[in-house]
Amino acid sequence: MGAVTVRVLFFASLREAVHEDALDLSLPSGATVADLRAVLGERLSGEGARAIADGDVRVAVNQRLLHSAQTRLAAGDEVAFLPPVTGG
Amino acid sequence: MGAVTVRVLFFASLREAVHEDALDLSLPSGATVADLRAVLGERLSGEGARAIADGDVRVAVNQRLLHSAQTRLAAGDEVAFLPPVTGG
Amino acid sequence: MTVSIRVQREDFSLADEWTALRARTGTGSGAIAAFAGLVREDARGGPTETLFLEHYPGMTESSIADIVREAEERWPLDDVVIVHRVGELKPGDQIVLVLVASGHRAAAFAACEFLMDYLKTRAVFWKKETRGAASEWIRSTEDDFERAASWSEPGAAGD
Amino acid sequence: MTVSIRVQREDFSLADEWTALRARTGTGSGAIAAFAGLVREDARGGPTETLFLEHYPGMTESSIADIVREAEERWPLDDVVIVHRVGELKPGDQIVLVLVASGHRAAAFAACEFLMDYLKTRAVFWKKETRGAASEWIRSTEDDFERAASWSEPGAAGD
Repeated sequence: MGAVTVRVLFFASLREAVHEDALDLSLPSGATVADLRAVLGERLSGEGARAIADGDVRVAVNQRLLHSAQTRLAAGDEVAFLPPVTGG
Repeated sequence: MGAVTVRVLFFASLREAVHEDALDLSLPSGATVADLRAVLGERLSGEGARAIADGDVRVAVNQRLLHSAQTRLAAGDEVAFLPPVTGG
Repeated sequence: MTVSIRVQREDFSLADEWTALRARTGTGSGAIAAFAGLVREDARGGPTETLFLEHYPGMTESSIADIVREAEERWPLDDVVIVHRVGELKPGDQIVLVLVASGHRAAAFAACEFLMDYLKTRAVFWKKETRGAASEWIRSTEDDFERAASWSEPGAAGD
Repeated sequence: MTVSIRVQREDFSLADEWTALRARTGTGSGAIAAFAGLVREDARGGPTETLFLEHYPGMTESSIADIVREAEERWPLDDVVIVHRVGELKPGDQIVLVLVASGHRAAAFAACEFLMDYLKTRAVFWKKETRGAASEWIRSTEDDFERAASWSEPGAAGD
Protein backbone atom coordinates (compact mmCIF):
# COMPACT_ATOMS: atom_id res chain seq x y z
CA MET A 1 0.00 0.00 0.00
CA GLY A 2 1.59 3.28 -1.17
CA ALA A 3 0.42 6.87 -1.04
CA VAL A 4 -1.73 8.94 -3.38
CA THR A 5 -1.19 12.61 -4.09
CA VAL A 6 -4.25 14.77 -4.61
CA ARG A 7 -4.59 18.43 -5.48
CA VAL A 8 -6.68 20.48 -3.05
CA LEU A 9 -8.30 23.76 -4.10
CA PHE A 10 -9.82 26.53 -1.98
CA PHE A 11 -12.18 29.19 -3.32
CA ALA A 12 -13.36 32.67 -2.32
CA SER A 13 -13.62 33.15 1.47
CA LEU A 14 -11.96 29.74 2.06
CA ARG A 15 -9.02 30.72 -0.15
CA GLU A 16 -8.58 33.85 1.98
CA ALA A 17 -8.92 31.95 5.32
CA VAL A 18 -6.44 29.25 4.21
CA HIS A 19 -4.06 31.79 2.63
CA GLU A 20 -3.57 29.37 -0.29
CA ASP A 21 -5.55 28.72 -3.43
CA ALA A 22 -4.14 25.22 -3.92
CA LEU A 23 -1.89 22.64 -2.30
CA ASP A 24 -0.78 19.10 -3.05
CA LEU A 25 -1.40 16.58 -0.31
CA SER A 26 -0.09 13.04 0.04
CA LEU A 27 -2.49 10.54 1.64
CA PRO A 28 -2.37 6.81 2.34
CA SER A 29 -3.92 4.67 -0.41
CA GLY A 30 -7.62 4.16 0.22
CA ALA A 31 -8.01 7.48 2.04
CA THR A 32 -11.48 8.99 1.94
CA VAL A 33 -12.60 12.61 1.78
CA ALA A 34 -13.24 12.39 5.54
CA ASP A 35 -9.60 11.35 6.01
CA LEU A 36 -8.44 14.26 3.86
CA ARG A 37 -10.50 16.66 5.98
CA ALA A 38 -8.82 15.31 9.13
CA VAL A 39 -5.33 15.73 7.63
CA LEU A 40 -6.17 19.26 6.54
CA GLY A 41 -7.54 20.11 9.98
CA GLU A 42 -4.11 19.42 11.46
CA ARG A 43 -2.07 20.97 8.71
CA LEU A 44 -3.95 24.27 8.31
CA SER A 45 -3.91 27.28 10.63
CA GLY A 46 -6.76 27.54 13.12
CA GLU A 47 -8.55 30.08 10.92
CA GLY A 48 -8.24 27.85 7.84
CA ALA A 49 -9.26 24.70 9.71
CA ARG A 50 -12.37 26.38 11.14
CA ALA A 51 -13.32 27.77 7.72
CA ILE A 52 -13.24 24.42 5.91
CA ALA A 53 -15.07 22.70 8.79
CA ASP A 54 -18.12 24.98 8.35
CA GLY A 55 -21.30 23.00 7.69
CA ASP A 56 -22.12 25.05 4.58
CA VAL A 57 -18.88 24.12 2.83
CA ARG A 58 -19.29 21.66 -0.02
CA VAL A 59 -16.64 19.40 -1.49
CA ALA A 60 -16.27 18.59 -5.17
CA VAL A 61 -14.04 15.82 -6.45
CA ASN A 62 -12.92 16.24 -10.04
CA GLN A 63 -15.44 19.06 -10.40
CA ARG A 64 -18.45 16.99 -9.30
CA LEU A 65 -20.15 17.67 -5.97
CA LEU A 66 -19.65 14.81 -3.54
CA HIS A 67 -22.41 12.43 -2.49
CA SER A 68 -20.60 11.00 0.49
CA ALA A 69 -17.62 11.81 2.71
CA GLN A 70 -16.72 8.10 2.43
CA THR A 71 -15.74 8.52 -1.24
CA ARG A 72 -12.22 7.14 -1.71
CA LEU A 73 -9.63 9.34 -3.38
CA ALA A 74 -7.36 8.30 -6.25
CA ALA A 75 -3.98 9.68 -7.32
CA GLY A 76 -4.36 12.95 -9.23
CA ASP A 77 -7.87 13.71 -7.95
CA GLU A 78 -8.80 17.39 -7.73
CA VAL A 79 -10.56 18.05 -4.43
CA ALA A 80 -12.19 21.48 -4.12
CA PHE A 81 -13.58 23.15 -1.00
CA LEU A 82 -16.44 25.47 -1.97
CA PRO A 83 -18.25 28.04 0.17
CA PRO A 84 -21.95 28.48 -0.74
CA VAL A 85 -22.19 29.86 -4.26
CA THR A 86 -23.79 33.26 -4.68
CA GLY A 87 -24.39 33.30 -8.43
CA GLY A 88 -23.03 35.92 -10.80
CA MET B 1 -77.11 73.85 -41.92
CA GLY B 2 -74.05 73.46 -44.13
CA ALA B 3 -71.91 70.48 -44.98
CA VAL B 4 -68.84 68.94 -43.33
CA THR B 5 -65.98 67.36 -45.21
CA VAL B 6 -64.29 64.35 -43.64
CA ARG B 7 -61.31 62.33 -44.77
CA VAL B 8 -61.97 58.59 -45.14
CA LEU B 9 -59.12 56.07 -45.00
CA PHE B 10 -59.04 52.40 -46.00
CA PHE B 11 -56.37 49.93 -44.90
CA ALA B 12 -54.99 46.58 -46.04
CA SER B 13 -57.65 44.32 -47.65
CA LEU B 14 -60.20 47.17 -47.54
CA ARG B 15 -57.80 49.46 -49.40
CA GLU B 16 -57.47 46.81 -52.09
CA ALA B 17 -61.24 46.17 -52.28
CA VAL B 18 -62.05 49.89 -52.48
CA HIS B 19 -59.15 50.62 -54.87
CA GLU B 20 -58.39 53.80 -52.91
CA ASP B 21 -56.42 54.45 -49.76
CA ALA B 22 -58.23 57.71 -48.98
CA LEU B 23 -61.06 59.94 -50.19
CA ASP B 24 -62.69 63.17 -49.04
CA LEU B 25 -66.43 63.01 -48.49
CA SER B 26 -68.88 65.84 -47.98
CA LEU B 27 -71.74 65.09 -45.59
CA PRO B 28 -74.64 67.12 -44.18
CA SER B 29 -73.91 68.77 -40.83
CA GLY B 30 -74.79 66.45 -37.97
CA ALA B 31 -74.13 63.29 -40.01
CA THR B 32 -73.19 60.23 -37.98
CA VAL B 33 -70.80 57.37 -38.76
CA ALA B 34 -73.88 55.30 -39.71
CA ASP B 35 -74.81 58.01 -42.25
CA LEU B 36 -71.28 57.99 -43.64
CA ARG B 37 -71.46 54.20 -44.05
CA ALA B 38 -74.73 54.60 -46.02
CA VAL B 39 -73.21 57.23 -48.31
CA LEU B 40 -70.12 55.08 -48.89
CA GLY B 41 -72.30 52.04 -49.62
CA GLU B 42 -73.80 53.89 -52.58
CA ARG B 43 -70.65 55.56 -53.78
CA LEU B 44 -68.28 52.57 -53.72
CA SER B 45 -68.19 49.65 -56.15
CA GLY B 46 -70.05 46.49 -55.13
CA GLU B 47 -66.75 44.87 -54.01
CA GLY B 48 -65.76 47.91 -51.93
CA ALA B 49 -69.22 48.29 -50.39
CA ARG B 50 -69.35 44.61 -49.39
CA ALA B 51 -65.84 44.79 -47.89
CA ILE B 52 -66.57 47.75 -45.60
CA ALA B 53 -69.95 46.30 -44.55
CA ASP B 54 -68.23 43.19 -43.11
CA GLY B 55 -69.06 42.69 -39.43
CA ASP B 56 -65.36 42.40 -38.50
CA VAL B 57 -64.52 45.86 -39.83
CA ARG B 58 -63.88 48.47 -37.14
CA VAL B 59 -64.12 52.23 -37.53
CA ALA B 60 -61.76 54.72 -35.94
CA VAL B 61 -62.46 58.45 -35.81
CA ASN B 62 -59.38 60.62 -35.39
CA GLN B 63 -57.39 57.45 -34.63
CA ARG B 64 -59.62 56.31 -31.76
CA LEU B 65 -61.82 53.22 -32.14
CA LEU B 66 -65.49 54.12 -32.14
CA HIS B 67 -67.85 53.36 -29.28
CA SER B 68 -71.04 53.95 -31.23
CA ALA B 69 -72.17 54.25 -34.84
CA GLN B 70 -74.27 57.24 -33.69
CA THR B 71 -71.14 59.35 -33.14
CA ARG B 72 -71.55 62.65 -35.03
CA LEU B 73 -68.79 63.73 -37.39
CA ALA B 74 -67.16 67.16 -37.47
CA ALA B 75 -65.39 68.94 -40.31
CA GLY B 76 -61.88 67.61 -40.80
CA ASP B 77 -62.48 64.34 -38.96
CA GLU B 78 -60.36 61.40 -40.10
CA VAL B 79 -62.54 58.29 -40.38
CA ALA B 80 -60.64 55.03 -40.89
CA PHE B 81 -62.02 51.62 -41.89
CA LEU B 82 -59.90 48.87 -40.39
CA PRO B 83 -59.97 45.14 -41.08
CA PRO B 84 -59.10 42.97 -38.05
CA VAL B 85 -55.49 43.65 -37.06
CA THR B 86 -53.04 40.78 -37.28
CA GLY B 87 -50.16 42.17 -35.27
CA GLY B 88 -46.64 42.56 -36.61
CA MET C 1 -38.20 57.09 -18.29
CA THR C 2 -37.32 57.43 -21.97
CA VAL C 3 -39.60 55.87 -24.58
CA SER C 4 -38.74 55.61 -28.26
CA ILE C 5 -41.31 54.14 -30.67
CA ARG C 6 -40.62 53.98 -34.39
CA VAL C 7 -42.48 52.32 -37.25
CA GLN C 8 -40.31 52.47 -40.36
CA ARG C 9 -39.51 50.85 -43.72
CA GLU C 10 -35.74 50.94 -43.08
CA ASP C 11 -33.88 48.14 -41.35
CA PHE C 12 -32.59 48.74 -37.82
CA SER C 13 -29.39 47.91 -35.99
CA LEU C 14 -29.65 46.29 -32.59
CA ALA C 15 -26.07 47.34 -31.88
CA ASP C 16 -26.84 51.03 -32.50
CA GLU C 17 -30.04 50.96 -30.44
CA TRP C 18 -28.24 49.15 -27.64
CA THR C 19 -25.38 51.64 -27.60
CA ALA C 20 -27.78 54.60 -27.50
CA LEU C 21 -29.82 53.04 -24.70
CA ARG C 22 -26.67 52.32 -22.67
CA ALA C 23 -25.60 55.95 -23.11
CA ARG C 24 -28.99 57.16 -21.83
CA THR C 25 -29.32 54.82 -18.86
CA GLY C 26 -25.72 55.15 -17.63
CA THR C 27 -25.09 53.14 -14.49
CA GLY C 28 -28.65 53.31 -13.19
CA SER C 29 -30.16 50.25 -14.91
CA GLY C 30 -28.95 46.84 -13.87
CA ALA C 31 -30.92 44.83 -16.42
CA ILE C 32 -31.52 45.14 -20.14
CA ALA C 33 -33.76 42.66 -21.94
CA ALA C 34 -33.94 42.64 -25.72
CA PHE C 35 -35.95 40.78 -28.30
CA ALA C 36 -35.66 40.70 -32.07
CA GLY C 37 -38.14 39.03 -34.37
CA LEU C 38 -37.08 37.93 -37.86
CA VAL C 39 -39.04 36.71 -40.86
CA ARG C 40 -38.80 32.94 -40.77
CA GLU C 41 -37.94 30.77 -43.73
CA ASP C 42 -40.95 29.02 -45.24
CA ALA C 43 -41.19 25.84 -43.17
CA ARG C 44 -43.27 24.15 -45.86
CA GLY C 45 -40.41 24.42 -48.33
CA GLY C 46 -42.50 26.25 -50.92
CA PRO C 47 -41.33 29.15 -53.05
CA THR C 48 -39.72 31.91 -51.03
CA GLU C 49 -42.33 33.92 -49.28
CA THR C 50 -42.41 37.66 -48.93
CA LEU C 51 -44.30 39.46 -46.24
CA PHE C 52 -45.89 42.86 -46.69
CA LEU C 53 -46.66 44.80 -43.52
CA GLU C 54 -48.99 47.77 -43.42
CA HIS C 55 -49.77 50.12 -40.54
CA TYR C 56 -51.92 53.16 -39.80
CA PRO C 57 -49.38 55.97 -39.37
CA GLY C 58 -50.12 57.80 -36.15
CA MET C 59 -52.65 55.37 -34.71
CA THR C 60 -50.24 52.42 -34.73
CA GLU C 61 -47.60 54.42 -32.86
CA SER C 62 -50.05 55.92 -30.36
CA SER C 63 -51.62 52.52 -29.59
CA ILE C 64 -48.10 51.15 -28.98
CA ALA C 65 -47.45 54.16 -26.71
CA ASP C 66 -50.61 53.27 -24.74
CA ILE C 67 -49.27 49.77 -24.15
CA VAL C 68 -45.88 51.09 -23.08
CA ARG C 69 -47.68 53.27 -20.50
CA GLU C 70 -49.52 50.17 -19.30
CA ALA C 71 -46.17 48.38 -18.95
CA GLU C 72 -44.76 51.35 -17.01
CA GLU C 73 -47.63 51.07 -14.54
CA ARG C 74 -46.92 47.39 -13.98
CA TRP C 75 -43.14 47.37 -13.77
CA PRO C 76 -40.39 49.87 -12.82
CA LEU C 77 -38.85 50.70 -16.22
CA ASP C 78 -36.02 53.09 -17.11
CA ASP C 79 -35.99 52.98 -20.91
CA VAL C 80 -38.04 51.36 -23.67
CA VAL C 81 -37.15 51.19 -27.37
CA ILE C 82 -39.55 49.72 -29.93
CA VAL C 83 -38.72 49.60 -33.63
CA HIS C 84 -41.17 47.89 -36.00
CA ARG C 85 -40.67 47.62 -39.73
CA VAL C 86 -43.36 47.88 -42.40
CA GLY C 87 -43.30 47.32 -46.15
CA GLU C 88 -41.93 44.29 -47.98
CA LEU C 89 -39.80 41.83 -46.00
CA LYS C 90 -38.04 38.58 -46.90
CA PRO C 91 -37.02 35.52 -44.84
CA GLY C 92 -34.20 36.44 -42.46
CA ASP C 93 -35.11 40.13 -42.45
CA GLN C 94 -35.55 41.78 -39.08
CA ILE C 95 -39.17 42.79 -38.32
CA VAL C 96 -39.24 44.01 -34.77
CA LEU C 97 -36.93 45.02 -31.94
CA VAL C 98 -37.83 45.67 -28.31
CA LEU C 99 -35.33 46.82 -25.68
CA VAL C 100 -36.28 47.33 -22.04
CA ALA C 101 -33.97 48.66 -19.31
CA SER C 102 -34.90 48.31 -15.67
CA GLY C 103 -33.27 48.08 -12.29
CA HIS C 104 -34.65 44.57 -12.00
CA ARG C 105 -34.10 41.48 -14.12
CA ALA C 106 -37.62 40.09 -13.71
CA ALA C 107 -39.22 43.45 -14.62
CA ALA C 108 -37.08 43.83 -17.75
CA PHE C 109 -37.98 40.32 -18.94
CA ALA C 110 -41.69 40.61 -18.11
CA ALA C 111 -42.12 44.01 -19.75
CA CYS C 112 -40.19 42.96 -22.87
CA GLU C 113 -42.33 39.85 -23.29
CA PHE C 114 -45.55 41.78 -22.54
CA LEU C 115 -44.69 44.37 -25.21
CA MET C 116 -43.74 41.70 -27.77
CA ASP C 117 -46.96 39.84 -27.09
CA TYR C 118 -48.92 42.99 -27.84
CA LEU C 119 -46.91 43.81 -30.96
CA LYS C 120 -47.23 40.32 -32.44
CA THR C 121 -50.94 39.89 -31.85
CA ARG C 122 -52.87 43.07 -31.12
CA ALA C 123 -50.87 46.00 -32.51
CA VAL C 124 -52.34 47.86 -35.50
CA PHE C 125 -50.55 46.02 -38.31
CA TRP C 126 -51.84 44.04 -41.24
CA LYS C 127 -49.82 41.30 -42.91
CA LYS C 128 -49.97 40.02 -46.47
CA GLU C 129 -48.11 36.87 -47.48
CA THR C 130 -46.92 36.29 -51.04
CA ARG C 131 -45.99 32.75 -52.00
CA GLY C 132 -45.07 32.49 -55.68
CA ALA C 133 -47.87 34.19 -57.60
CA ALA C 134 -50.45 33.91 -54.81
CA SER C 135 -50.84 36.50 -52.12
CA GLU C 136 -53.31 36.91 -49.30
CA TRP C 137 -53.98 39.01 -46.25
CA ILE C 138 -53.45 36.95 -43.12
CA ARG C 139 -56.47 36.41 -40.88
CA SER C 140 -55.79 36.41 -37.17
CA THR C 141 -55.89 33.04 -35.49
CA GLU C 142 -58.74 32.42 -33.07
CA ASP C 143 -56.37 32.98 -30.16
CA ASP C 144 -55.42 36.37 -31.57
CA PHE C 145 -59.08 37.32 -31.93
CA GLU C 146 -59.65 36.58 -28.27
CA ARG C 147 -56.65 38.63 -27.23
CA ALA C 148 -57.77 41.42 -29.56
CA ALA C 149 -61.19 41.55 -27.91
CA SER C 150 -59.70 43.40 -24.97
CA TRP C 151 -58.18 45.92 -27.35
CA SER C 152 -61.46 47.34 -28.70
CA GLU C 153 -63.60 49.48 -26.40
CA PRO C 154 -66.81 48.11 -24.89
CA GLY C 155 -69.72 48.93 -27.20
CA ALA C 156 -67.56 48.80 -30.31
CA ALA C 157 -69.24 45.60 -31.49
CA GLY C 158 -71.75 46.27 -34.24
CA ASP C 159 -70.15 49.51 -35.40
CA MET D 1 -27.86 23.66 -31.85
CA THR D 2 -24.76 25.75 -31.17
CA VAL D 3 -23.77 26.49 -27.57
CA SER D 4 -21.07 28.94 -26.59
CA ILE D 5 -20.20 29.38 -22.91
CA ARG D 6 -17.40 31.69 -21.83
CA VAL D 7 -16.27 32.88 -18.41
CA GLN D 8 -13.72 35.64 -18.87
CA ARG D 9 -12.11 38.71 -17.32
CA GLU D 10 -12.45 40.75 -20.55
CA ASP D 11 -15.50 42.83 -21.35
CA PHE D 12 -17.83 41.59 -24.12
CA SER D 13 -19.68 43.27 -26.96
CA LEU D 14 -23.35 42.46 -27.38
CA ALA D 15 -23.16 43.74 -30.95
CA ASP D 16 -20.37 41.29 -31.87
CA GLU D 17 -22.09 38.33 -30.18
CA TRP D 18 -25.36 39.24 -31.89
CA THR D 19 -23.76 39.52 -35.32
CA ALA D 20 -22.02 36.15 -34.92
CA LEU D 21 -25.24 34.47 -33.75
CA ARG D 22 -27.18 35.94 -36.68
CA ALA D 23 -24.52 34.61 -39.07
CA ARG D 24 -24.82 31.10 -37.57
CA THR D 25 -28.61 30.91 -37.42
CA GLY D 26 -29.27 32.41 -40.86
CA THR D 27 -32.96 32.54 -41.72
CA GLY D 28 -33.96 29.57 -39.58
CA SER D 29 -34.58 31.29 -36.23
CA GLY D 30 -37.51 33.64 -35.95
CA ALA D 31 -36.86 34.84 -32.43
CA ILE D 32 -33.79 36.05 -30.55
CA ALA D 33 -34.01 37.01 -26.89
CA ALA D 34 -31.11 38.72 -25.17
CA PHE D 35 -30.32 39.82 -21.66
CA ALA D 36 -27.45 41.85 -20.29
CA GLY D 37 -26.78 42.39 -16.61
CA LEU D 38 -24.76 45.38 -15.46
CA VAL D 39 -23.23 46.32 -12.11
CA ARG D 40 -25.66 48.75 -10.52
CA GLU D 41 -24.73 52.02 -8.92
CA ASP D 42 -24.72 51.92 -5.13
CA ALA D 43 -28.32 52.78 -4.28
CA ARG D 44 -27.35 53.79 -0.75
CA GLY D 45 -25.15 56.59 -2.09
CA GLY D 46 -22.06 55.38 -0.25
CA PRO D 47 -18.54 55.28 -1.65
CA THR D 48 -18.33 53.65 -5.06
CA GLU D 49 -18.54 49.94 -4.71
CA THR D 50 -16.45 47.45 -6.60
CA LEU D 51 -17.44 43.89 -7.10
CA PHE D 52 -14.99 41.01 -7.32
CA LEU D 53 -16.25 37.83 -8.96
CA GLU D 54 -14.51 34.49 -8.61
CA HIS D 55 -15.29 31.19 -10.36
CA TYR D 56 -14.02 27.62 -10.45
CA PRO D 57 -12.50 27.31 -13.93
CA GLY D 58 -13.87 24.18 -15.55
CA MET D 59 -16.59 23.38 -13.02
CA THR D 60 -18.37 26.71 -13.47
CA GLU D 61 -18.48 26.27 -17.25
CA SER D 62 -19.53 22.62 -17.09
CA SER D 63 -22.32 23.34 -14.60
CA ILE D 64 -23.56 26.10 -16.91
CA ALA D 65 -23.42 23.60 -19.80
CA ASP D 66 -25.59 21.20 -17.74
CA ILE D 67 -28.21 23.92 -17.33
CA VAL D 68 -28.12 24.74 -21.05
CA ARG D 69 -28.79 21.05 -21.75
CA GLU D 70 -31.73 21.20 -19.36
CA ALA D 71 -33.05 24.25 -21.23
CA GLU D 72 -32.66 22.40 -24.55
CA GLU D 73 -34.81 19.59 -23.22
CA ARG D 74 -37.55 22.00 -22.24
CA TRP D 75 -37.62 24.31 -25.25
CA PRO D 76 -36.69 24.07 -28.95
CA LEU D 77 -33.51 26.15 -29.16
CA ASP D 78 -31.23 26.91 -32.11
CA ASP D 79 -28.37 28.79 -30.51
CA VAL D 80 -27.29 29.82 -27.00
CA VAL D 81 -24.50 32.24 -26.09
CA ILE D 82 -23.51 32.85 -22.47
CA VAL D 83 -20.70 35.20 -21.50
CA HIS D 84 -19.99 35.82 -17.83
CA ARG D 85 -17.28 38.08 -16.52
CA VAL D 86 -15.10 37.50 -13.47
CA GLY D 87 -12.54 39.68 -11.69
CA GLU D 88 -12.99 43.25 -10.55
CA LEU D 89 -16.03 45.16 -11.83
CA LYS D 90 -17.33 48.70 -11.26
CA PRO D 91 -20.84 50.21 -11.43
CA GLY D 92 -22.05 50.32 -15.04
CA ASP D 93 -19.76 47.46 -16.12
CA GLN D 94 -21.34 44.57 -17.98
CA ILE D 95 -21.37 41.32 -15.96
CA VAL D 96 -23.36 38.83 -17.97
CA LEU D 97 -24.84 38.32 -21.42
CA VAL D 98 -27.28 35.63 -22.53
CA LEU D 99 -28.52 35.25 -26.11
CA VAL D 100 -31.05 32.61 -27.12
CA ALA D 101 -32.28 31.96 -30.67
CA SER D 102 -35.34 29.84 -31.29
CA GLY D 103 -38.07 29.42 -33.86
CA HIS D 104 -40.53 30.56 -31.23
CA ARG D 105 -40.82 33.79 -29.30
CA ALA D 106 -42.11 32.23 -26.08
CA ALA D 107 -39.33 29.60 -26.06
CA ALA D 108 -36.61 32.22 -26.60
CA PHE D 109 -37.92 34.35 -23.73
CA ALA D 110 -38.48 31.45 -21.35
CA ALA D 111 -35.07 29.86 -21.96
CA CYS D 112 -33.26 33.21 -21.66
CA GLU D 113 -34.95 33.96 -18.34
CA PHE D 114 -34.40 30.40 -17.08
CA LEU D 115 -30.67 30.62 -17.86
CA MET D 116 -30.36 34.07 -16.27
CA ASP D 117 -32.13 32.85 -13.16
CA TYR D 118 -29.61 30.04 -12.85
CA LEU D 119 -26.62 32.30 -13.52
CA LYS D 120 -27.69 34.92 -10.98
CA THR D 121 -28.51 32.57 -8.13
CA ARG D 122 -27.12 29.06 -8.48
CA ALA D 123 -24.15 29.19 -10.85
CA VAL D 124 -20.70 28.56 -9.37
CA PHE D 125 -19.62 32.14 -8.70
CA TRP D 126 -18.61 33.93 -5.53
CA LYS D 127 -19.01 37.66 -5.09
CA LYS D 128 -17.07 40.05 -2.89
CA GLU D 129 -18.21 43.64 -2.39
CA THR D 130 -15.79 46.44 -1.58
CA ARG D 131 -17.22 49.66 -0.19
CA GLY D 132 -14.51 52.13 0.72
CA ALA D 133 -12.03 50.23 2.89
CA ALA D 134 -14.46 47.44 3.88
CA SER D 135 -14.92 44.33 1.81
CA GLU D 136 -16.91 41.18 2.37
CA TRP D 137 -17.96 38.03 0.61
CA ILE D 138 -21.66 38.12 -0.11
CA ARG D 139 -23.82 35.49 1.56
CA SER D 140 -26.69 34.17 -0.49
CA THR D 141 -30.10 35.36 0.51
CA GLU D 142 -32.44 32.79 2.02
CA ASP D 143 -34.28 32.56 -1.28
CA ASP D 144 -31.02 31.73 -3.05
CA PHE D 145 -30.27 29.00 -0.51
CA GLU D 146 -33.61 27.38 -1.23
CA ARG D 147 -33.05 27.51 -4.97
CA ALA D 148 -29.52 26.21 -4.46
CA ALA D 149 -30.83 23.21 -2.54
CA SER D 150 -31.96 21.62 -5.80
CA TRP D 151 -28.48 22.14 -7.24
CA SER D 152 -26.62 19.87 -4.86
CA GLU D 153 -27.08 16.13 -5.18
CA PRO D 154 -29.23 14.18 -2.70
CA GLY D 155 -27.00 12.94 0.08
CA ALA D 156 -24.60 15.84 -0.22
CA ALA D 157 -25.76 17.32 3.08
CA GLY D 158 -23.28 16.63 5.85
CA ASP D 159 -20.28 16.32 3.52
